[in-house]
Amino acid sequence: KELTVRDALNGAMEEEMKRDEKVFLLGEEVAQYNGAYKVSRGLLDKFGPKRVIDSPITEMGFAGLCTGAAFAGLRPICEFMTFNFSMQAIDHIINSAARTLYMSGGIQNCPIVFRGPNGPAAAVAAQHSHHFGPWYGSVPGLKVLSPYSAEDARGMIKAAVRDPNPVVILENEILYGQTFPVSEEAQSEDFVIPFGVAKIERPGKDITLVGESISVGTSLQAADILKSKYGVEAEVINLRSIRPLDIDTIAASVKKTNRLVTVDQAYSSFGIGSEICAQIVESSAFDYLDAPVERVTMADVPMPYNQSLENMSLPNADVVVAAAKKALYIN
Amino acid sequence: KELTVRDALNGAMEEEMKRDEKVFLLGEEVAQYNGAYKVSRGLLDKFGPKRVIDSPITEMGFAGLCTGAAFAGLRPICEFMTFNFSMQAIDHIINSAARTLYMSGGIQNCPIVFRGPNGPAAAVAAQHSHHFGPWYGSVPGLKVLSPYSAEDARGMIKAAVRDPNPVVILENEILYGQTFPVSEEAQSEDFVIPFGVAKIERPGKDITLVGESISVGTSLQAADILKSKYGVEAEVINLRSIRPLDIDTIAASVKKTNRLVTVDQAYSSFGIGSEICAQIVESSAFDYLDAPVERVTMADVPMPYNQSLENMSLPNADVVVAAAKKALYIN
Amino acid sequence: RVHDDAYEAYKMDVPSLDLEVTKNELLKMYQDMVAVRRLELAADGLYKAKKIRGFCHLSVGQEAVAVGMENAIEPEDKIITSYRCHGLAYMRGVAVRAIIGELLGREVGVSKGKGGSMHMFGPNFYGGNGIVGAQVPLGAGLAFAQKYMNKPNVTFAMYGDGAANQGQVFEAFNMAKLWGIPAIFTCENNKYGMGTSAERSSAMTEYYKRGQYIPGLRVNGMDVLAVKRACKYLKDFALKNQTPLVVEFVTYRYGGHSMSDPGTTYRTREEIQKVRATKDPIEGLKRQIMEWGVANANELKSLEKKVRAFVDDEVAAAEASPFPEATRANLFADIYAKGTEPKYFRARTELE
Amino acid sequence: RVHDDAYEAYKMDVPSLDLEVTKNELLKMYQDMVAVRRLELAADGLYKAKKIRGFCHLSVGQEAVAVGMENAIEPEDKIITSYRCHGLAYMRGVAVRAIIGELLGREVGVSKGKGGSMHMFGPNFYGGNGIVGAQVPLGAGLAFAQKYMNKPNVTFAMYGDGAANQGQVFEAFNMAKLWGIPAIFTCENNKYGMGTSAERSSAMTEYYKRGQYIPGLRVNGMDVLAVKRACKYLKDFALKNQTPLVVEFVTYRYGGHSMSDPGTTYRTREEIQKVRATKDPIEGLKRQIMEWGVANANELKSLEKKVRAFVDDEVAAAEASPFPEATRANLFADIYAKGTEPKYFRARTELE
Ligand SMILES: Cc1ncc(C[n+]2csc(CCOP(=O)(O)OP(=O)(O)O)c2C)c(N)n1
Ligand SMILES: Cc1ncc(C[n+]2csc(CCOP(=O)(O)OP(=O)(O)O)c2C)c(N)n1
Ligand SMILES: [Mg+2]
Ligand SMILES: [Mg+2]
Repeated sequence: KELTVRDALNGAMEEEMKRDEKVFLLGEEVAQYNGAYKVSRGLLDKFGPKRVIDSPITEMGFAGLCTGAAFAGLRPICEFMTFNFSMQAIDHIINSAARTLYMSGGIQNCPIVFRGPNGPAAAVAAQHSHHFGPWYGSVPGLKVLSPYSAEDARGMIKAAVRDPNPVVILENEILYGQTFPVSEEAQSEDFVIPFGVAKIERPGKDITLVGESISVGTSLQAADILKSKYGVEAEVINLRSIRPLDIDTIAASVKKTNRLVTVDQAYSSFGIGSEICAQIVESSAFDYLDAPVERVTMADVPMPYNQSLENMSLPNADVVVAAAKKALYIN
Repeated sequence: KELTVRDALNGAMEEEMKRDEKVFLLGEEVAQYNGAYKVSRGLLDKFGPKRVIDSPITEMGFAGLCTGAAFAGLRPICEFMTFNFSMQAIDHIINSAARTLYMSGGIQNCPIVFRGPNGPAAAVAAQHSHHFGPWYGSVPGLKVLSPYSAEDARGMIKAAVRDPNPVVILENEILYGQTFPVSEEAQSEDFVIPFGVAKIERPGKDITLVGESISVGTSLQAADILKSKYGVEAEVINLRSIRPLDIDTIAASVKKTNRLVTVDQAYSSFGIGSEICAQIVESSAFDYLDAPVERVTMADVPMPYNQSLENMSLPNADVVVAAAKKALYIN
Repeated sequence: RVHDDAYEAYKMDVPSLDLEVTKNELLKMYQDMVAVRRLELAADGLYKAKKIRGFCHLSVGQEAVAVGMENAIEPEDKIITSYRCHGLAYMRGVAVRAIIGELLGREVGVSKGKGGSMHMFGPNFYGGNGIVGAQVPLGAGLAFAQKYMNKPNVTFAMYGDGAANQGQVFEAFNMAKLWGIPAIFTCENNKYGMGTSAERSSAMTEYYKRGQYIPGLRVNGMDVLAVKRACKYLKDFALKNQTPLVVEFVTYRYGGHSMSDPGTTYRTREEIQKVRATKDPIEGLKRQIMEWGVANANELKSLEKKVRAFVDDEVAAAEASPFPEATRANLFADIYAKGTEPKYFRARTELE
Repeated sequence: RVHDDAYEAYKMDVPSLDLEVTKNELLKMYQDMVAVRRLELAADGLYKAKKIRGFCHLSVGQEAVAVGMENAIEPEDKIITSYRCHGLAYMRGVAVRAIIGELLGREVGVSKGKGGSMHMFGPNFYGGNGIVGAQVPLGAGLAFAQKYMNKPNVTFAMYGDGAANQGQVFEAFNMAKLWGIPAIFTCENNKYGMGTSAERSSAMTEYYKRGQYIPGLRVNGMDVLAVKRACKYLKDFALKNQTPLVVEFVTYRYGGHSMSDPGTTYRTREEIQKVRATKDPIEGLKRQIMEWGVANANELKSLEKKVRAFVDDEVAAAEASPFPEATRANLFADIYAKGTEPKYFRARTELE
C-alpha cells in the first residue's frame, strides 16, 4: 500500500479519535476549511464540531486552552497552521505543558500533541521558514518527533496521542504531498513508532549521513550520487526523534563508517548537527572518526524569497555530496 | 575603581541616555520601582517619565511597541524583568526585530536593545530559570551578548545601544551584586566592547576552559583548583558574545592547550557547548585536540526548587575540575 | 444578608443579597480565614529565618477570596491561579505541612520540593503558575474539558489586576464566549501589580467589565459572605447559560508583592493601615458573627487558638521532615510520566 | 456629501458628512483605485503563469481603503499592515515595477526580491508583515515615536477581522490609551479570515467597539469618499485629543484569501456576486463622478485605459529586469546594517 504523508497523518488522527473519545483536534482552519494544507480533510464530517474545532487566530490562547484541557484529562491534538506561529505560543508549550509535571512533583501530567508543518516550505520567506527542532529539542519535559515518510507520520501521530507527555511533531509541508510505501505492519491500528529511535533507511559502510525530516530524502539522493559517481556506500539514518536523540544508532554507524555528515534544515548554530556532533565527540565513536564531522544545514540567513537565493539557503544533494567527499578525502 | 555589575549597567544606560535623546528605557517596574532588581535605580528621577517608562505586564505588546519605535528611528532599551518572560515576546524579537531588515532588502533597520537577567537565578524553579543563549544565538539578524564582569556590562550596553541592529543582552541576576575592578580605559564614555570577540580572562597552557556569563566565574574557580591541586595551568576564556561566536580565539587557545571544556548554564542539547564543540571540530584546531571536548552545562531538568537538587543542576567548580581532569587524563 | 454595596453588575443582574448560611458554615469560614492567615504568617517567619528561598508571595489581607470561593463551590469545580497560591492550595485540601513543606523544599512538600512557593497543586487545583497571565487560557481549557465531558461544573481562572492586561486573557475571553465555556474569569484586584498601581497598568480599571461582551460582577472581596454568595450565583449562572463570566474581587494585599518587596515605596503606610483597620476580612466576619450572636468574643478567641495550634503543629511537622535525597533518581524523576521516560538523562556532564 | 449610512460611532461623534473634494481629487482617487486593481490583477495573472511563487494575497474589492486613506493623510503619517500590502505599498509611493518586481523576485523589487508578496516597505510604510497581529503593537510603537518626537502625525495600524482577536491587539490598545498615543487601530473587516467568517472567529463582530475604552468609528469601506473623510477626521481627533482610536472599514475581498484558496468553499458565489454588483468601490465612485458631472463615461474610460497602460508598462519593465545574482554577497547582504556585519557568515556548510 502507498500513502502520502498527508493521508498518513489524516488516517492516524482519524483512528486515534475513534479509539479514544478524549482525543480532539483544534487549530486554525482545521474543521470547515479541512485544514490549510488539507491534513484534516474530512475529520469535521466524521467527528462533528465538538471534536474538530476551528480556532480564532490566537495561538497563545488556544495553545494554553488545549494545555489546560490536557491537564483536565483530555488528549488534545493542537495544530499550528505552521510551527512559525507557535512562536507566539511557545511559552505555553515550554512553561505550561513541558514543565508542569516536574513543578508539581509528578502530580499534574499533560498528555498533549502539538503538531503542524515546520521549517522551510517553498518561497514563503523569512517569517514562515523557521525550523523549531533545536528550540523544542532542548527542553526537558518535551518529546520531539520529526517524521520523514508516511510510516513515520502514521506511527508518530499514534505514539504521540497515546503518550502521557507533551509531544511536538514537526511535520514538513513539502513532504505532505509525497507518496511512500506503507508496510503491512505499519497498517496496524496499533502501529507506533518508538520515541528516541532512529531508523537506518539505507545501509552502507563508507560514510554515515544523518538526515532529519525532508533532509532524509536529500541524504538518500546524495547516497545515490555517491554510489553511482564514486562507488561510495553511504549509510543513511533517518533521525526521527529530536528529543530524545538516538545517539547510539548514529554512534554504531560511525564506528562502522568512520565518517559522519549531518543534514537538516535548521540554522547551523546551536543546531541539530551541532548536537549530534557534540554527542558523537563525547561518545565512544569519537576515536573511530577518520575525519571531522560535517554539518549541512540551512544557511545563516533569514530565508530569502527569491528562488535562486532560496536555493542557496537550503541543503540539496550536491551540497551533501560535497560535504561527504570532504569527509572521505575525495577530491 | 570598582563597580558592581548592577551599577555598571545603570551608569552605562545613564550615559547613553544623556548622549542620545532617542534612547529610552521601557519595561516592567523600571521607573517608579527603580527596577525589580534595581538596575534602573534613579533613572526616572534623572530623565523623567517620557524616557523611563513603566509598562503594563504585556511582554508581547511592549516588545512589539519598542520594536516599532525602533523602526521609526528611536533607540529603545527594552527591559525584560527576566528573560523568561521574553518567551511571550519572542515572536517580535525574531520575526519583527531580527528579520525585517532582510525582508525589506535593507530598507528597514531596527536599532533596539533587549536586555534583562537571563538563566538560572537562585531558588526560582523551572519557569524562571530558562537560559536563552542558544535560542537567540541561533538567529541571523540578532547580535547576542553575555556579560560577566562590570566592564563587560558597561561596554556591552554602550556597544548595543549604538549599534543599528537588534541586540540581545543576557545578564545574570546573581552577578548584579558582584563587584569587579573597572580599568581607566573602561571608564571612558566611549568604551565599547566589540561584538564577536571573546576575552582571555586568565592565560594558561594546559587546558582551555570557555565560560559564558556567570560560568566564567565558575571556570576561574576551577582554574584555581586545577592549579593548586594539580599544577595545571588552565586558560579561561570569557565567551562574551554568543552571536557572533568568536571561534578563532577559542581555536587558537585549543591549538596551544590541546584540550577544551565548555561551561555554561544553558541546557546541554543544542546548547552553547554543543555549538562550540561543533565549530572546533570543523576548525583547524580539530587536529590539535588530545581529548574529546567536554561540555559542562545545566542538567537536563526543569530547574528544581529544592536547594540540593538545584545544586545538582548547575555547574560548579568541582564539576568543571572533574571534566578538566577527564580531558587531561588525570585520575 | 450580604451588605448592600457588595456588588456591581455588568450585563447581568446582581445576585440577591439574601444568603442562607448555617452557624457552622460561618464558624468554618472564620476558622479557614484564620488558618490561611496563620499559614502565611508562618511562611513569612520561615522566610525571614532564611528557611524559605526564592520567591514567596503571601495573600495576607486577601483571605476572604480563597475562603469564600471554596465555601461556595464543589470539590469537582476547578480552580487555577498564579504564584500567590498558598491559601487556595490549603482551601482545596492540601495539608498545611505539604504547603509549608514545599516552601521549605522538603520531601513532604506537595510538589516534593520541586516547585516551591509558586507551584502547588491539589485535587482540582491546577496551581500555582509563575508566568503572569498564562493560567487564564489554561483555566479556559479546564472549563472546556468540563463542558466536553458534560460535567455540571465550572472553573475559576484567577488572575491579578496587573495580569488583566495580558493579551492572552482577551484571547481566552473570546474563545470562551464563542464556544460557551463555563469559565469564570476571576480577577483578584488587590490594587497593585508589583509596584504598579492598577491605574498605571490598566487603561480601564473596572475589571469586571473587561470581558466587554461577557457579563461581569464586581464583588467586595474583603467580605467573605459576599464572595461566597457571588461564587454560587456565578457558578449557577454560568452553567445555566453555558457562558463564561468575569468576576472582580476587590481586595488588598497587606504585605509586599513578594518577600523582597517592603511594599511601602509605591503606597503609603497610611493606606495600608486604613484598609487593615476598616476592611480586614477576618475582623469583618468576626463582627458579623458576634452581631448575629453565633459566637462571642471568647468563643472565637478559643477557636482561633485551636486553629493556630493546629497550623503551628503542621509547620513543626514540616520542619521536622526530611529533605529529598540529592540523588540522580530524585533529580530526574517527574520530568516525564513514570514508565515513559527516555532511557538516558544527562546531568551537568556526561561523567555524572 | 458622504452617504448618510456611511458611519457608526462609538464613544465619539460621527464626522460631519460634508466633504470638500475637488474634481482633480475625485479623478485622482478613481485613477488610484483602477491602478491598484490593475496591479493586483497583474499579480493574479503572473501567479497563474507560475512567475510568482509562495503566498500572494490580493486586495481586489478592498481598494477604497488604501486609496481613501492615502488621499486623506500626509506623507509623514505612517502606515503598517499585514501581508495584504500591495495596494498600500503603491499608494505610499512604491513604484509598480518595484511591487511586481518583488513578487517576481527580481533585483528591482522593493525588497530586492528578498521579501516577496508579504514584505513590502516604503516611505513611512512599514510593511508588509507576515505574522497575524504582530503589526499592531509595531504600529503603536511607530505612533509612540511620533509622539516622542513631537510630530503632528499619526499611525494607521491595520489588521483584519481575523487578526482582531489576537491578544497583542488588546495589549496595544491598553498601552496606547494609557500613554495617549495617536495610533489609529484600523480593522479592515473583509468578513473572513482565511476560511473562517467573522462570526465564527470573533465573539463580538463590532470591531470598532473592541477598543472598549477607546473611541471607535465604523466606516463603509467600499466608499472611498467615506474612507477619505473618516481618515482626516480620525487623524485630527487623535492629534487634538492625544488619544488612540479604533476604526473599522467594512469591506470585502472578491478573491480567495491567497492564491491557493479558491475562496468559494466557505461562502457562496452569490454572496461574492452580490457585493461586486452592488458595492464595488470603483463602480461606486464612477457613479458619483458621473452624477456630479465631473466626468462622463467616455472620459473615465479613457482615463482607465491610460492607467492600465501605465501599469502594464511597469509590469513589463519588471518582467524584463534581472534576477539578483545568486552570490554569497547577495545572499548575506542586508542581514545586518551595512558596516556592522559579523566578519563571517556561514552558508550551508563550512565549505561554501
Ligand atoms: C509574563 C510575566 N511577566 C512578569 C512577571 C513578573 N511578575 C510576577 S508577579 C508580577 C505582578 C503581577 O501583579 P498582579 O497580576 O496584580 O497580581 P498580584 O501579585 O497582585 O496578585 C510581575 C510583574 C511574570 N511572573 N510573568
Ligand atoms: C500568527 C499567525 N497565525 C496564523 C497565520 C496564518 N494566516 C495568515 S492570514 C490568516 C487569516 C487572517 O485573516 P484577517 O485578519 O481577517 O485578514 P485578511 O486576510 O482577511 O486580510 C491566517 C490565519 C499567520 N500568518 N500568523
Ligand atoms: Mg495585583
Ligand atoms: Mg479578513
